Amino acid sequence: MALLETTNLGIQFGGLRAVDGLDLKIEKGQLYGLIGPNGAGKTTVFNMLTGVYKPTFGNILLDGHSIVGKSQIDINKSGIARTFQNIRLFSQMSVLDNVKVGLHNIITYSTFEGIFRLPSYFKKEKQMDEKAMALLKVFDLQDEADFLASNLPYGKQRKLEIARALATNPKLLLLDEPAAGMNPNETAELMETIRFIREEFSVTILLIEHDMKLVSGICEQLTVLNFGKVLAQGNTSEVLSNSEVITAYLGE
Amino acid sequence: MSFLSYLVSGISLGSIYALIALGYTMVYGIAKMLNFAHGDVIMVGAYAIYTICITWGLPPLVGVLGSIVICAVLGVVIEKVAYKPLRKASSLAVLITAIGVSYLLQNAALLIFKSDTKSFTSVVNIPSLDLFDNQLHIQGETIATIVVSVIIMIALNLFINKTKPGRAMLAVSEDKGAAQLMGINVNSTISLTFLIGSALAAVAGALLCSSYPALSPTTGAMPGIKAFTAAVFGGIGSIPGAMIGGVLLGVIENLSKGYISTQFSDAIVFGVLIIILLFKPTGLLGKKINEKV
Amino acid sequence: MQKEKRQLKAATKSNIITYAMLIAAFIIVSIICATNDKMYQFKGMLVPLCIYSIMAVSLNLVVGILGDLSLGHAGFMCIGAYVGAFFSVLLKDNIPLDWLRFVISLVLGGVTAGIFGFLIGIPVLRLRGDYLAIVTLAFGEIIKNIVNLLYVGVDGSGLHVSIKSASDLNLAEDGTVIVKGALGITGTPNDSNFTVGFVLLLITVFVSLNLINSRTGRAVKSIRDNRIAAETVGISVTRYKLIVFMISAFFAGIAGVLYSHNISSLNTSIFGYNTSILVLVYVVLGGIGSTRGSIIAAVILYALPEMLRDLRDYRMLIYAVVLILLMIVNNNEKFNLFKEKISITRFIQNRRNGMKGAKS
Amino acid sequence: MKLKKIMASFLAAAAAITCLTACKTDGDSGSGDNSGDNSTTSGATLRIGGSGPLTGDYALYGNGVKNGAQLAVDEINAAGGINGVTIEFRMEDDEAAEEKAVNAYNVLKDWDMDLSIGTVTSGACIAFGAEAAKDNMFLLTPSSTAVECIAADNAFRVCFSDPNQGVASADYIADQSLATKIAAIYQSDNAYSAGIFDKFKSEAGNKGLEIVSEQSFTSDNATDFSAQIQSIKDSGAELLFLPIYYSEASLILQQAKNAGLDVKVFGCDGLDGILNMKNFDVSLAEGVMLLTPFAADATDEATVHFVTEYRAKYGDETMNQFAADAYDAIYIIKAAAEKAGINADMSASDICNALKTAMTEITVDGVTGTSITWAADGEPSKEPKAVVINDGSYKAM
Repeated sequence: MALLETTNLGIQFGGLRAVDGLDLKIEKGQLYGLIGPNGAGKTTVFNMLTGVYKPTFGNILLDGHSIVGKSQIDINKSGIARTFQNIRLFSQMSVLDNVKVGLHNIITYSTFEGIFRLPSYFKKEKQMDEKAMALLKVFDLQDEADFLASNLPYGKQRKLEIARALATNPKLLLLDEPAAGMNPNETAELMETIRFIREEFSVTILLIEHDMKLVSGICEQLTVLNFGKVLAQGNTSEVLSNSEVITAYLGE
Repeated sequence: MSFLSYLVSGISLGSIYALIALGYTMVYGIAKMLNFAHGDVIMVGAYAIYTICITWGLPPLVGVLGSIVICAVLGVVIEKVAYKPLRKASSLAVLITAIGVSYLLQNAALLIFKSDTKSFTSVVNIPSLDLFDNQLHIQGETIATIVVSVIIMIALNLFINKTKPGRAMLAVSEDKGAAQLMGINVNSTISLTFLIGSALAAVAGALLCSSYPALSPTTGAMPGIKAFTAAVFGGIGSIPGAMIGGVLLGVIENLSKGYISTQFSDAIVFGVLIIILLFKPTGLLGKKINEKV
Repeated sequence: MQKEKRQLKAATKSNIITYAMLIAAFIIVSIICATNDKMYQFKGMLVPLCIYSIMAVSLNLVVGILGDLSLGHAGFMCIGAYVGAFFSVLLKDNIPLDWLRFVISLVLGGVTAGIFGFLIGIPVLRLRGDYLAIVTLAFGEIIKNIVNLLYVGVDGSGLHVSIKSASDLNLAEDGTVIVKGALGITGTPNDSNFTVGFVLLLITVFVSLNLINSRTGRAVKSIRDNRIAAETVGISVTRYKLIVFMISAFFAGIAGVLYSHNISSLNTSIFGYNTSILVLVYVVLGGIGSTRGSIIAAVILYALPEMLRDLRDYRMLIYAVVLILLMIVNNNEKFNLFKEKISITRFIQNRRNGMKGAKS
Repeated sequence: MKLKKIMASFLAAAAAITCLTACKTDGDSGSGDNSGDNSTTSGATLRIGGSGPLTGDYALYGNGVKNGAQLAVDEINAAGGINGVTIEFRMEDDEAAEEKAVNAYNVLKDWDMDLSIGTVTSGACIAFGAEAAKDNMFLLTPSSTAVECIAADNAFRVCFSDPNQGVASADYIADQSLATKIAAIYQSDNAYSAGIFDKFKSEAGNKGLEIVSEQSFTSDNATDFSAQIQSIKDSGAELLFLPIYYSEASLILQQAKNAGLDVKVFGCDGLDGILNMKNFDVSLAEGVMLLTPFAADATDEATVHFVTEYRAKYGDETMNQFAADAYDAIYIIKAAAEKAGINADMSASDICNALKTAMTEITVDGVTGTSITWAADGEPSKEPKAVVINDGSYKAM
């Protein structure tokens, strides 16, 4: 069974069908790319998958269970985490705390235990710190743990967002343009990291990206969207050599 | 006939709220701040007219014009001295400063004009209307208030949409940074906003005290809060919204006093406000904030 | 791992400074009180200072930590004050132990205010920014309006409630009116004193700081910083907003009980939006989000007009000017750089770093 | 980062406070009073303290009391003081708030107050009075009308109480057959106004008066009365009872005239001052009846003297019943102190005990009444005066 399967997924804003009849099938462990020109509806797909928007029609199955109509919180709990195109960090909190917020539903104790500092508080906080630091280390952020998130340089902010998403222990990680604004060296490094986290956290990854080098370098499968519709779908190399894709997307 | 009478006085009171709310909403739209001192500028305007017309005995028109000039200058000075240094600070910091300015104006007025309530002479010289066999009585002040409010609203709308400085205001309210890049002088646009807003406060002060002729240093405080409520009610930042919000607030207030209870009128008015905001969380004409994800 | 410890330490260190500051203040004040016969003004201000500090610390939870602007905090104080005073006056003769009656009053006042915080929190959840501010203001005014018209009396047959007038209560001959409309409640036993106020302030600070530095506090702060991101990492905005509104209202209620047991005459005039704004001023001036700052600002700004009494007619004028100047200076970049230079913490840190350097 | 910022900013603030405290200490070591003209050393003077709203909404009343009392103090000192002792008067601002009144009380105690004239407004006076009762500090409030203000045995007042005014008004209206259908507008969030109205209502029932319309307003909603007036117009009332303060009354009269509401108007002492309102169109108040102990254009010697002196010194703004009550309060204290043989060396508590007895033994002729006597419960006994406004001045009825 595929980890994520959407059938005839679509959404309508007023008269505009932003996404129309999307069929996606992502197997467990895959690195899947979603590409397409600006305004093709890629981020809207993410928003439907994470419950920000409710699809107008179609279905989304995660591990065989429909998640349509569930709240963002429940969807996150059932295993989908994401990053944002325009970075959304908790800017006035420390880097470490950003990741600890991600651990919110993984390591829990009640408000009461927190206020009255019962033993469980110290135990759980310690666990959280350890786990969060381990995650930060993966992204080489351990030295900035007590910086304010807003004080991090841009590239590191992107990494922190991924770390925070991973902290929620997702089965499926959605990355929205993770390489945006990075220089070639950073992008190369990011590719390594993405591969690494897939292995390390055995997580399936769906990413939106414009950087074709990154897409062709790490994605195994691709779906190309154009004006909300699927233009091509399949193996990365096949899709990228598809003439329609090249005309519509690469603009030759 | 009682109903009409409640309605008319509600509209009259509401028009004054609307005039004050226009000033609130303009400043909010452009400077993104709640100018809590706006109500007290009204009080200053009213004292200016009082001094010019009653103490010095000059004609009402001179008083109103003088008051407009004084308030406009005061508004610009307040902006330059108290708010401009805080342009980059959090909106709460500016709010607190505005409250400080409000205290300052009230207490300065207390020192200058003393604490006694002064009776105001109406600056409006329009005969009152008697309709339906004298069943319905409409004061000249009421007519003047409604007419002036409508004229000002239309003029303001034209000014903002049709003139260059007006469009500069729009641009600044949309995006300060972009406006600056387009060669708009943001500082002078904000100053202009305060100038117009405070001039409107002077007009509101003249009409408020003509309709309700009692003047003391705290005269502006409560209408200020009510107008703030009205501005939010109509959708803060929206000029027609301020107008509609103000008039509706006045009408609801008077109808609830007339038909439900005078004792609970505050609770009723605020209750209605809460209910409406629950259904329209950004006010009647406020822009729906769609956060782009 | 080392970094992680340091991070933990930074929060703990800040908390320790706060507690140390409070306790030092308490000791100094106690010594002053014990050694001076007079200084009535100073002594009289101590309980109000605790009350407004509690108000500021609790409002800071909503404004600073949750990031919502509330202009109705005095409404919760009003509820606490009335519930607490009503209970105390009602059972003045039935509960012989003063402290026990006061503790029950505190709990009742706080809990009732907390429940109202919850109720008001529900609709408010849909609103943001200035719209939320105006709704909290409206709630505060509604509470004030209704309490103002409330008459409650007691006689042999039980409690009588009216919202019209004392004569509508239809009390028996032996009945007494406890809540008297606009006149409010008079004759509340004087159970508040500085020690009680201080202990309550300490509890408020304890709960507030522990809340901020816990899983719940992080969730709340994440909502403040980015609501959408918070939801996608599985944080329930509703739940945490309500928790904060409730806890904040609870302590405002406690402050109210303290207030009504400090002064023999209780009516609604103090609980208007002016007081809500006053407390907001404390929070903002203390540095939004800073518990310690809220307390210091509350103390300074409450004491300021009292200290200025000798200036007579000019005191409120000067207070206003000081307020404006403080806001402007506090937000001035050059001044902030200067403050950074003269800051004690920095001085200590530099010295410590210097010592570390010497050792290695 | 943030922490440091806050710390440092408060260092600066703390420095400011230290400086202020220092100023305060200086002030204390001096006479502490800037307004009193007689700053002799504390042992040889009798210090009278009071508090009231000198700023804010009710500043008018506080300033009236302050000036009225100061006028009497200056006169008494010029004439040789009380029992040869100079008196000093100090008025503190309480913004009509309970808490501030207690602060004011403590400030006055630090100033070595020997006795007090309490506070101007009721709520504040109850709070102030409770503190005074604890210290057994004598209190004679000029203008706090709530019953509870003088509940303790150390407290007396110059003015009538709320119930007294409510009952007296209803009795007067019924006895003079002024009207049978009554409408009222009162201020529901004001203890004075709501208190009078409550008693008026029950007494009106006893006297066979019918209250056909019962309207109210709050301080937050005190500009537009058209709805109330319209309701009253519809109710067919013959008389409008206004147990409120005059600034709202002036608005109500104006709006009633605009709405064509033609009824008799009856008010209490709160209406006094309406004729002194700067620029007020006195024709609006034509025919208004009020129960007030003080009428500024009364022709008796005491009133003429008070009005002339007050006007010369403080102008007309605050010349109202509050000023007159305060002026009387000081003279009443003088009379009681002379009766009790008070001197400046006595402790505040001794003074209080002596005055408590003396108060019940004296009879005072003042601006606000003649042959005023006091019972031990602190209530004054004097004739209520009803006046009617005629051609812009009071005429006795």
